[in-house]
Amino acid sequence: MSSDTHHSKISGLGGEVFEHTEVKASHCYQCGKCSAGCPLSEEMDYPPSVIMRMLQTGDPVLEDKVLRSFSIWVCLTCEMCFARCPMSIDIPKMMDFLREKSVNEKKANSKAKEIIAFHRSFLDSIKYTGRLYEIGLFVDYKARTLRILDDLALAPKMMKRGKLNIIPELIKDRSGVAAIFRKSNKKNKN
Amino acid sequence: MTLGFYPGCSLKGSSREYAESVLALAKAFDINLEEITDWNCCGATAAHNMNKELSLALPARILSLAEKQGLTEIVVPCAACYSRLTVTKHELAKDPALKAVVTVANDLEYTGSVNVLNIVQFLDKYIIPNLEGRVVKPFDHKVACYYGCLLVRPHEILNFDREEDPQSLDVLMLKAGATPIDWAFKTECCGAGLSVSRTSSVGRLSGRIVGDAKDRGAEAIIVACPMCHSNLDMRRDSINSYLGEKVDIPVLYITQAIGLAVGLDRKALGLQRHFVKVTV
Amino acid sequence: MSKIGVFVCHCGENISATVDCAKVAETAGNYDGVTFSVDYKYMCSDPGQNLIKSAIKDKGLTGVVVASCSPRMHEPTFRKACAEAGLNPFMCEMANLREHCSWVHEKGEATTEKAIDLVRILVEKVKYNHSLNEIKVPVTKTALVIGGGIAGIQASLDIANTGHKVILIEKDPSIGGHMSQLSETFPTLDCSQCILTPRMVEVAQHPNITLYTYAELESLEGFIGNFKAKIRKKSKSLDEKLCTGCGLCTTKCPVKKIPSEFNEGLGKRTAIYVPFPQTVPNKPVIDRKNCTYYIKGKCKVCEIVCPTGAIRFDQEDEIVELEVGAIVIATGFTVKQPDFFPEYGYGKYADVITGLQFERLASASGPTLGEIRRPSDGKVPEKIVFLACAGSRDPAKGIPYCSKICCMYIAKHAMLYQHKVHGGKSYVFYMDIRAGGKQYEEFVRRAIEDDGVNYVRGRVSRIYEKNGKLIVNGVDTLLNAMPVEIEADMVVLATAGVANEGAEELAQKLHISYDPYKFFAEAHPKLKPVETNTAGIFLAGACQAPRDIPESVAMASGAAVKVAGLFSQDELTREPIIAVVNRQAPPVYSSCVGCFLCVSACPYQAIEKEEIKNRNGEVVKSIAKVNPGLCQGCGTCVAFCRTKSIDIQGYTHEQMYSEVMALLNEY
Amino acid sequence: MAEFEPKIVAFVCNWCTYAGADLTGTSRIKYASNVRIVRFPCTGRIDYMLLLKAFDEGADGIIVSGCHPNDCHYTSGNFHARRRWIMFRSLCDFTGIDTERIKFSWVSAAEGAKWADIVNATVSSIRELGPYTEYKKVAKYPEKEVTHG
Repeated sequence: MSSDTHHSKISGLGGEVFEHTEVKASHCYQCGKCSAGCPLSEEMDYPPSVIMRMLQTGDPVLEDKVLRSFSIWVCLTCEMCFARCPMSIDIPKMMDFLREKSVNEKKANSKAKEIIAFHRSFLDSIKYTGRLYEIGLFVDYKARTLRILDDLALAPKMMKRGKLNIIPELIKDRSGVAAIFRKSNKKNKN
Repeated sequence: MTLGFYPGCSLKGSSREYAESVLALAKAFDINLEEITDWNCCGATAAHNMNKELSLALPARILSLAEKQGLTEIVVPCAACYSRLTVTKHELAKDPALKAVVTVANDLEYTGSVNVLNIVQFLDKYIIPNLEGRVVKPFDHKVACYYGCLLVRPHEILNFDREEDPQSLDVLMLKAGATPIDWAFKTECCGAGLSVSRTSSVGRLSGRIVGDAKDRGAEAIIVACPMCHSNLDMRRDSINSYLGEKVDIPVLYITQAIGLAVGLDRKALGLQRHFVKVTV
Repeated sequence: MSKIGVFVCHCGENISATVDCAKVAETAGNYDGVTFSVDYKYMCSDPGQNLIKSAIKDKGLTGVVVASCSPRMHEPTFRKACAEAGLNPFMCEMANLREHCSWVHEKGEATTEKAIDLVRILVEKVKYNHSLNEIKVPVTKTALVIGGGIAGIQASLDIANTGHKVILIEKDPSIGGHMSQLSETFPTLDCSQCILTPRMVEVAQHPNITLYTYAELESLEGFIGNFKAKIRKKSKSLDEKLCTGCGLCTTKCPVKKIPSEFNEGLGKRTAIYVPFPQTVPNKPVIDRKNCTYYIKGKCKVCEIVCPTGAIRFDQEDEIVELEVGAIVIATGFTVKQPDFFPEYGYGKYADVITGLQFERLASASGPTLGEIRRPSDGKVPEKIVFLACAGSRDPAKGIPYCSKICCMYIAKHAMLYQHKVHGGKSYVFYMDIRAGGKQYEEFVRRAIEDDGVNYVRGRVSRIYEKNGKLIVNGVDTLLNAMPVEIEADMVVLATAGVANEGAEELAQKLHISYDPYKFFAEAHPKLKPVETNTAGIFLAGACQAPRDIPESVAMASGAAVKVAGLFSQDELTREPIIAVVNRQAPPVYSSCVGCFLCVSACPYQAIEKEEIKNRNGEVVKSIAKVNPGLCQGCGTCVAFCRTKSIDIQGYTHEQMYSEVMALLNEY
Repeated sequence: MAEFEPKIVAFVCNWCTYAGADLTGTSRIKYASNVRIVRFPCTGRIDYMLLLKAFDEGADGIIVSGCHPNDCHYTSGNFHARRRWIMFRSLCDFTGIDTERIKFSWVSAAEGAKWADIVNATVSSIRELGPYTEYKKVAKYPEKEVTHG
């Protein structure tokens, strides 16, 4: 923390965001340029500038809504908001933090089920093989979401074009990679 | 000459034609790309969405392995991997405490000495200077160069090309004999990580990109990222239903386009693997 | 032996409420060299001052310490009182018991202790004070005004009307500045040129004003009342005395396709040109970069057609040396160009223009004769978008400040558009509407309510061109940040007002300070808005910060009054707080060893080399010498001097060391 | 035992920090009374030997404060002060003078609250460091023959 005596600690979720990402919600002056440029803004329940506003209020009810929002999951971290933000606010970094916290606090939006399932399947694939095993990912994802029929037509086409490996690529030091997951997760749960 | 090579998962699977074209092009220019032994996945979007430490530890392991292997420069064709590796280097250089944590997690030494090249930087540095006289079949088409998100953003960290209306791919294609068009969706997001979990969004986002390229008369879309490619190519059905018409502009990796220009075999470049038939 | 009087003020209860004033006076009375000490309710009152005066006379005081408020408040008062009693005013010092003690600490022993300490250090200082005499300098009663925009014009006329001479220099071929480019002015919508051109003519005809157009400041030396300025009169390739301003040359010049600066690139001009019809003076200049003769060595059409033979191809720049007593800087500002905005197309879209360009489109004297037509194809735009804060309030782009004038001129632009294009649709993307000013808010409301301008609160993320339309991606933050996409025919960016290119160099030539954005710095943000930190140099208009016309004019008149006030005196007196180099008897002459480190340290070029010669005229020693007229008394040289040969009156080594030693040594 | 009350000397310029401290007064912002202000025309005038002298005389901490960069009344005095401070600090480090005890700051005429903060922060940090005795009366002067400078 800065030694500047005027720098009082920010409370609430905004304070946590600041601590972990150095993103200060009060720095946002609500111009809306992030929301204007966000390719997914229209699919969000709260566009990025509104999320910033909710954090600014310090209102626990609104903060809870942020963590339960769909916005944080539909955000693709395409970085467009950050690139154009006149105040250079690293919204993508903040979104990463909010997602992680949302999952840890079991507040993830129900509409985000598939998205989170995909991320989990993806990470599990790496965890066990060290690399992404695409068929495994698909199967695992479908098992998690029961969206069996989606993309069913895609797999044979991919197979035909040699785009899918039947057998996963296994790296040698799988235990090393698994250890990374273990250690990173342990801290995460604290 | 030998350079390090980090293909990443996509290039071993759904985007293997990208790897094929990179390797074919490198071979044609007498460059040996040495794969990092026992590399792991960089974690991509999933890791940094779910767990910050993990999102740094996975790329750090890759960089550590490269160091161990004595590689000073690695070519990372996948824009997502490139982004993760570069961001990791940046974050760890900035925060020694984080570096310590990640080093412990990996149990591998990390100094951050490896230079990470994206595909454009690789082409610029090692292929283009020797291109003169090698272009036997100029890629004489109007092309829309599509950069996506991860090649140019965040500029503060990547410091590569300009964020709005970048030019580096256009310049490369110009040298390959193409006519790059001025269009509006060079850096708009294709939907990337939502490809599987929210296909409808991808149809819309990628649809706007393909639609604009078509409206401006592009005969091919040039990409440098496997995710961009899979969304624009493999998801063409969703795109077409968003656009309400059948658009059959092929999507080529920059390495495939340059490969064609220098006369490499279409099959060696993996063109047959595309969903949208490569007619150019 | 010193005879010092200590006068402790209660300041009503301001000091005595927390400080035991009687104890302070009593303690001080026991110090070595203090012969008189007293505390009193109001030392600055007449009886209080009389107390000091009579003590000086009766006790024969050699020094006075007044322990009261800040010296920034009452030092002149008490020094004057001392002088009236026959004591040199610089033998008086003040201990700041109010602002630095009684007001900032609680009542108690520690506070009284501090007050006692503060008095003691000043007592010790005064022991080493010397009688000093104010410095008198003459005043050259001619003003130099730099910049011929509305601020420079106003300042020149105001000074000239007080009966003093003014030299006005302008870098362009004509005076008039940005105001001459404007169409109508807010909030009255009166025509800019109609109100400006009479002023321009008045400048040209005023007997007290000498006008140099196409001229720039080359260098400046000297100090208040006594500046020496060198002006570069750029060659106009013209004998101005012979030229009648008939304009034949400009009509016949074959080079006709040069983008006109006056029309912000939207119109064309010739190589020999006047910027606009009402140019003052109405004499053309040859733009040598574009003139065929200067490029290819032949053409000379203008020379052939000139009925008076006024063209001079071989004319060179002329340097004019001027002596002036005061300077008003009115160099104005500039606006960022569209190429500054990557997300708005890097300037590649012809129909994305600046506010200043829109002024030219809306102006009856402009390239479209006042019709709003887009630059690309001359079509009248059916949908137009105005973007406020284009670059302003944007720290990421390096411009965190508000450009101040845009909110108003955007409202005016949208209003003019609605008046000129019936059935047209206009949108304004804004963050806040800053309409502080007489009739300003009402004006904006009129634009919104009467003229139907659509105000959307949000910033535009990006503009791109598609099928001849400009796609504007914005957002309405008042509707849950709903995306707003407008297919516009033209976009006007209210681009940030920024300091002129070269502002920094000019400031350095003038030895004035500037802010991080290269706007010139005023001496005090509230109480000295037109003064600079360099005495005798004043500011007017947008060179200090973005300003609108009424503010620029008010500032110019303010600066003119400051100049007139200065010129009302034949001589100026200055505090003798200046540096001096010690002098000693031969053969040493001075302890100065002539390293001249001080010369490099001095911000005012006030230190020069002095050669000491013997009777035969041979140089025996080279030492530093301070020019008392130039020295401002910062003392930087004093800290630099390695032999302690240079000292600053009022803050000498002896005085400062005495203070430090007195501070901590208990008596 | 009573809390240690450090002696703090503040060397300030007339135009910014002295005026800023005046503003602290007019704003009635309270701060620790341990500080004694010595007024200079400009930080550029401050001969750093004076700092040594202050320590020698028994100061426990020192504040040097002037105009913000670019705001110097004399254009560049504060830059000279800063440059010399950088040199002086390494000299202090070399000679073993505790630079923790010297606080270098910018306080403008408009920053009354900041002045109070700086004084309070300095007083508390010096209080933690304790009395500074190592440099006290290092210079031995002959009785009654005090030389200046």
